[in-house]
Amino acid sequence: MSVLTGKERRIVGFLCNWCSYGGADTAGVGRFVQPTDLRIIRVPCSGRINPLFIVKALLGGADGVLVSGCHPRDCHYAEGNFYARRRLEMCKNLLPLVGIDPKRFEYTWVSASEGQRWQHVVTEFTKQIHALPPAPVFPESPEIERLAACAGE
Amino acid sequence: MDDELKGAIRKVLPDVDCVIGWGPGPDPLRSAPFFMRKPEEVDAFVVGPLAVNNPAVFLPEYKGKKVGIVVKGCDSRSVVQQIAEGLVKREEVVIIGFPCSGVVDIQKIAAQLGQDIEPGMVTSLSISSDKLTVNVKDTAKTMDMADVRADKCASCQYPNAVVSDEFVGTPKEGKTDDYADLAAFEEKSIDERFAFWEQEMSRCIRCYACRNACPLCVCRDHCVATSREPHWLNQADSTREKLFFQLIHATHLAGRCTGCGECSRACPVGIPVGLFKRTMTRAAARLFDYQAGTNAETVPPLQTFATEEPTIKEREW
Amino acid sequence: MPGNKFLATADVAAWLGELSKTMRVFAPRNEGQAVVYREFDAAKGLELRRKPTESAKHALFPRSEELLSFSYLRPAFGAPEKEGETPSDVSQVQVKMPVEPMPTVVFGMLGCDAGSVTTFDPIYDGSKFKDVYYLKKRQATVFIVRACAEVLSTCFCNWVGGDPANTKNADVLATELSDGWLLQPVTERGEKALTSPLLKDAPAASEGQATAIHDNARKSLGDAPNLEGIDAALFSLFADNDFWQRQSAGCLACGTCTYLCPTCHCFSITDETSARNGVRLRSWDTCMASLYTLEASGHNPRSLKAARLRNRVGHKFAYFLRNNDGQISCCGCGRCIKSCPSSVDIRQIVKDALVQAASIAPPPPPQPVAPAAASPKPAAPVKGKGRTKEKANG
Amino acid sequence: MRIGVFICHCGTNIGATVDSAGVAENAKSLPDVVFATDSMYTCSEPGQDGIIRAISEHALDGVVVAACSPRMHEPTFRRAVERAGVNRYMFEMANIREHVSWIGKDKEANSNKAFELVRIAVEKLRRNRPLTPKYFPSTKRVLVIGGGVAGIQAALDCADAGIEVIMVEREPSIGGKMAKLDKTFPTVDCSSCILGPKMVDVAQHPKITLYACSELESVSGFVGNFEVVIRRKATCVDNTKCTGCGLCAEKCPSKKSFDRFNEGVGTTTAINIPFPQAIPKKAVIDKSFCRQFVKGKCGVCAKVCPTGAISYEQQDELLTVQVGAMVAATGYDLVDWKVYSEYGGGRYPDVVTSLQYERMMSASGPFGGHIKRLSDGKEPKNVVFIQCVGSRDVSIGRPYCSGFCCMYTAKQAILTKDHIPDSQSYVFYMDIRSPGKGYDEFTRRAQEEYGTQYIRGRVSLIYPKGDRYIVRGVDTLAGAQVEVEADLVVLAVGVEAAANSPHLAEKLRISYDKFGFFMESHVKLKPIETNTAGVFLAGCSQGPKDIPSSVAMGSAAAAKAIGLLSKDMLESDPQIAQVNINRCVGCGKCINVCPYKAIREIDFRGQAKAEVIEAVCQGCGLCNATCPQGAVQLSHFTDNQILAEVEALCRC
Repeated sequence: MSVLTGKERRIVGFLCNWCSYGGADTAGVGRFVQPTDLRIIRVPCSGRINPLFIVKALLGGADGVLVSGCHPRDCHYAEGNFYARRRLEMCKNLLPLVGIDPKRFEYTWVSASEGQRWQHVVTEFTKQIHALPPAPVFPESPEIERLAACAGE
Repeated sequence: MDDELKGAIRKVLPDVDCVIGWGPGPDPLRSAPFFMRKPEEVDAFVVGPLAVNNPAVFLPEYKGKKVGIVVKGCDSRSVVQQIAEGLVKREEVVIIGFPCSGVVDIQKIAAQLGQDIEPGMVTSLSISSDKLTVNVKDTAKTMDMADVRADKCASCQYPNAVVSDEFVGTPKEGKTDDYADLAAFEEKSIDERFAFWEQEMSRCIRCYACRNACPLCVCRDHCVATSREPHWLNQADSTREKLFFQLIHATHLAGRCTGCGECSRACPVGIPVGLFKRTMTRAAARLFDYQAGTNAETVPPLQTFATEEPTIKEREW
Repeated sequence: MPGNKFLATADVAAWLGELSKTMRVFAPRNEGQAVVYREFDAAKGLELRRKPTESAKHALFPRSEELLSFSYLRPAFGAPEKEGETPSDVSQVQVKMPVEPMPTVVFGMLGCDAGSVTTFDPIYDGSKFKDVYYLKKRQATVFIVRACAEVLSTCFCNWVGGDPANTKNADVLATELSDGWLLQPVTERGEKALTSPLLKDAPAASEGQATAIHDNARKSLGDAPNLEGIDAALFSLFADNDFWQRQSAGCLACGTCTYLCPTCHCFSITDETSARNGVRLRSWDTCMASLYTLEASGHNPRSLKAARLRNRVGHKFAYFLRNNDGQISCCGCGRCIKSCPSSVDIRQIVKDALVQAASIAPPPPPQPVAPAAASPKPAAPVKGKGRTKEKANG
Repeated sequence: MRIGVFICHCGTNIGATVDSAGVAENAKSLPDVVFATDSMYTCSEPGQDGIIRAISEHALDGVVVAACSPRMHEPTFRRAVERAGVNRYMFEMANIREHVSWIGKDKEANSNKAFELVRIAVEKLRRNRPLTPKYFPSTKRVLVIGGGVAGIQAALDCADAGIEVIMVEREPSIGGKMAKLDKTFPTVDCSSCILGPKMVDVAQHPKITLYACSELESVSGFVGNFEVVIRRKATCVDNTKCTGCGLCAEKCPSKKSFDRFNEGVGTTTAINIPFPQAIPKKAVIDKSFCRQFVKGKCGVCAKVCPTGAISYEQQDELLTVQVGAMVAATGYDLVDWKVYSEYGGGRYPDVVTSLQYERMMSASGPFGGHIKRLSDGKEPKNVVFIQCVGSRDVSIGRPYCSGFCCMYTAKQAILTKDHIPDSQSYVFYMDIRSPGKGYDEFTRRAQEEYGTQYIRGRVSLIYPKGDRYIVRGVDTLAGAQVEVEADLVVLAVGVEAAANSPHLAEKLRISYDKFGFFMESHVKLKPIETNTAGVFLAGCSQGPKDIPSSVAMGSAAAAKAIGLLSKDMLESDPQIAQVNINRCVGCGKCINVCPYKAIREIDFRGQAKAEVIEAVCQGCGLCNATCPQGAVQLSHFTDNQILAEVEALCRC
């Protein structure tokens, strides 16, 4: 079992605990309906997000990656998102070189109070990914490929 | 200029552990990194279009000792960046610079030689200002230097050492870098690029010469490429893992790469891995107006930030 | 000689295509600026003139190969645990062996590449240990060796007992003549491989033509230096840090030399897992990497690249040789020199070692080294991470 | 590992749109999972007991609960597993309520997604390590930012509990908005009579140090050990010498200075003591009006000051203090009502704000308690109050209700009648919001006893007619347009976050909402705490509230601070960065980027290595993402853990 074939795309989200994860909670509390594709990985701060996590996901078959942190100047850890902004922007510049559509990766800022904004971001991003073809997957070695095939039995 | 440089090396030699430069290589088309300790060893010093290797890669090994280094403009940028990042101490290195006219790309010589002759069959060569003549058995083949010069030299902004303690010769005019190589690559569609790397990376043997030839790869023996904790890469022979390593390297070099091109040159199977770093270098220049290796006083752009980033156009939702 | 066959240049691809129907056919082709051995694909062409950048060893010793795969079985749920009893361990493992290797032919490998098998056999098919993964491939593989017409400035097979028309370990010797290939079977297996109707009986003169080509190549290699006593010399220099530091000063400690080397045979074993499943991989390792000798404690006996370069040279020209009847485990292909990004030249190191050893003392009488230290341990699949390790106490 | 998985139904909150039992069944296929079940309310006592029982029966050493947000109940479940003898960090949550069941109704997709979230939780948990907190000493001192009634209450409660307090106030005096009020609802108490003594207590309390005319410059450190830099702005008066005699103000020739305390009703002198009960009672020079600064010569105050306290050369002073906790009580400001051109946009002198009206009514105000028009000094007879000016108005980005305007408008109507018995008040209102003890009765009194005319409707235009104003609006109950002739119009101007609140929030590293109000940690259950440990909220800085709520919140913030600092040692969060010294190459990149300076370079057998100062590290993980060789790993969020989560999502 994975994403629902035909219905969903594989979208991985990296959210900082203090703002955006809270924002997603706020959206939930507000019952703001969202597409079901996104799977959220919770990290303490957007500064914790190594751009290589994003690359790893996209090389590994994710159709899209969404990163969200606290608004600039409002980082729980004071400066984490300032660094993140630079790194994520650089990452966005790297992806097209290897043949990954840069539209597959977006980053944004959503505060814990912005449930509606979160709903909007998720909806828009999911729409954007659905408009693209399924992500091409760089060949994995057959041995490793087989591991996945029998996973979850 | 050779003799003047040798003079400068001899002058510096008494104060340093050794002077790193270029010496005779294993075949006529190649020089080798050369470590001079005694004045008589300086006689074999080689400079010119064959002085290809970047000697800065060795500098961090000599931390704590004072060494001399002969640098082309591009090499000097590596040294400057090493100093900026604290990998090398300024006071521990004596920099000897000279105006560089460009170096050869052995793959381009191979291309000029044609299908039937390999560079390894060349028995001798001679170089004039704009020609290079190689002898294979009894025949000689002359090529234009412009056709065999490394790509990086065509867009070299800093032919002279950016920083030097001794400078020999008359500084040369730099060129501009318009990233034409990237523009050419970007003619490919997204799908074509994907297919290109799928093909290219498939022959990678994971020797990590690209990494070890990089003067700014600081991790050396502790690279994540082979570690299990953290476990970024598995050991399977797959294009994905090989490509991912290149993206790791490029990400780690983002805003730090000085464009010496050693990664591409070192690749034994000729994968153009320098493109990854070039992309990051262009991004750093566009976004942060930062050019690594030109000023030892600056902080690499990804190790700092600005509260307002006017050049980062964030998406409006 | 009876059995010699002739393959017209125009028929090479057709013949390889024919072979690929029943076998895996490895042949050299151009990829980018490199020449690599790949499974034959007519569309992607052949490169039978330029010397391959890499060796053909992956036909027997893949860069990464599956030793076995395993799954942790799902525990039984619902069965109430008996009171006061610790639940039983649920980890039952199912192990699967990889599929058997296909019959293989390597076409157009260089003589030096075939020579490499001389190094592999004692390790993986030794008297003490038999490595099934290697043996199955070895037995299923036919080597069609291509004689060199030209030699490169980095070639030195004649230093180490090799030859441009080497037939050692070869099943067939192939020599390119003006209009086609002379295929001379060396073994019975080779003879059996040459049955296609595309192969004609070779004209009588062809053998002579081939010999002339071989002789010409031999001549261009020039004279080989006398390497007598190189093992003793290297042992005597084992502790000469200054010597090794000078030799390794330009070394980048990458794995180019060892991975392109036809005779390097070291590996590392890792388990790659996902959820309940895993695969045990054996992948190439290089003694030029620090990780090669990193111990669990964090101590590394070869933390410096000087010690690692010493090991590479020492293994090829001293340690292996002492255990294998004087066989040098270098085949002289020169790839480590040709492709070294830093122009390290193993020939020069060997020559320097002889000179340096002679200058410090008369060479000590050859004596067997401590067996434990000098015996290369052929590795069988072991639990966890393992690799062959050769050490020497100088 | 032996992992147990518990899938919560949360009644129907999850159960209605997620097949919890099915997810539990599927979870049995996940690696290391030896037990999986679903439960109705996992956080309830029986739910927690179920976990504890399963831990012992199935010898679990790790637990995954799929339920609500970990921001809600992670601490609850951590305590539960700890009670069963499992380290509290061997626990993971999958958020299948806020992130799944509440945001969509497709049960198939939801159940599938819930299972995937459980899968990544299991993969992460498999790589968790037991962690143990460390302990560190704290500074037993509280910083209270803002000297309004909420801050005063917080300061006094802390000080009474024996904890030192430093109070920082931006204005020359504490007292905040309450000090400006004439009377308070619903008792019509004199505001300064009830606040004054508290202000004096602050001044006199031996545990309280007050810095007026001061602002927070910067904050560093962390809970228990903040280092705060306070900027004491130059007042040009040496407070150690000033006795508050007021002679300077008497003689000051610059008499047309803007009177901040009186909201611009009347004028004051360039050097002044803002009001008679000011604390501290010290003179302050307003440089924008003082002739010494404006014209470069005067010096009258310096000449007349009997103690020589005047110092024109005085410079701002930076003061560094150590505190263990902070209370943000920065209050509110009024919305800029001048955006409403229909109310004259500030052109009509007799259209005033409610706060100006308080000063106009106040006995200590510029008119000595006699209400008169600013235009001609006449006593107004018809007074029109307009409510919701800048409240509940989406068009100006202020959609919220300011909460207390209905009440003070009623109060002001009553007071108007008290002051001018023959006056008539009119109130244009949208809804009357008066939930509070005695509040609704109070608004009724205004109407029934004091004859205030309440007109339900909005005002569309105010325009002058002669020396009066016509207020045109609609009476929605009568369904008719109305026009009222008014001598004075009082606008019940809504509340917004105090100026520069976002800026302060950034310094405090707390969140704020889009209106600038500080964000509490949880709307319901943690209204005092912020997401930054050791920083608490009081009063209107968190949102509009009336005096009793502000006072209660001040006490609550004090209780939180006292509770925190009552422990001799504070527990540190063990989810911090760790350096693998074998892998560290000493490149120093982590040291460069750490926002807390929590990493230092050490010499380890002759090699440079990084070392995390455990008590300082806050666990953001920036170093981890920076270290190229991954030698620094953030415990509980290691590279391998996040990679495993990514792989679980991509590979399966």
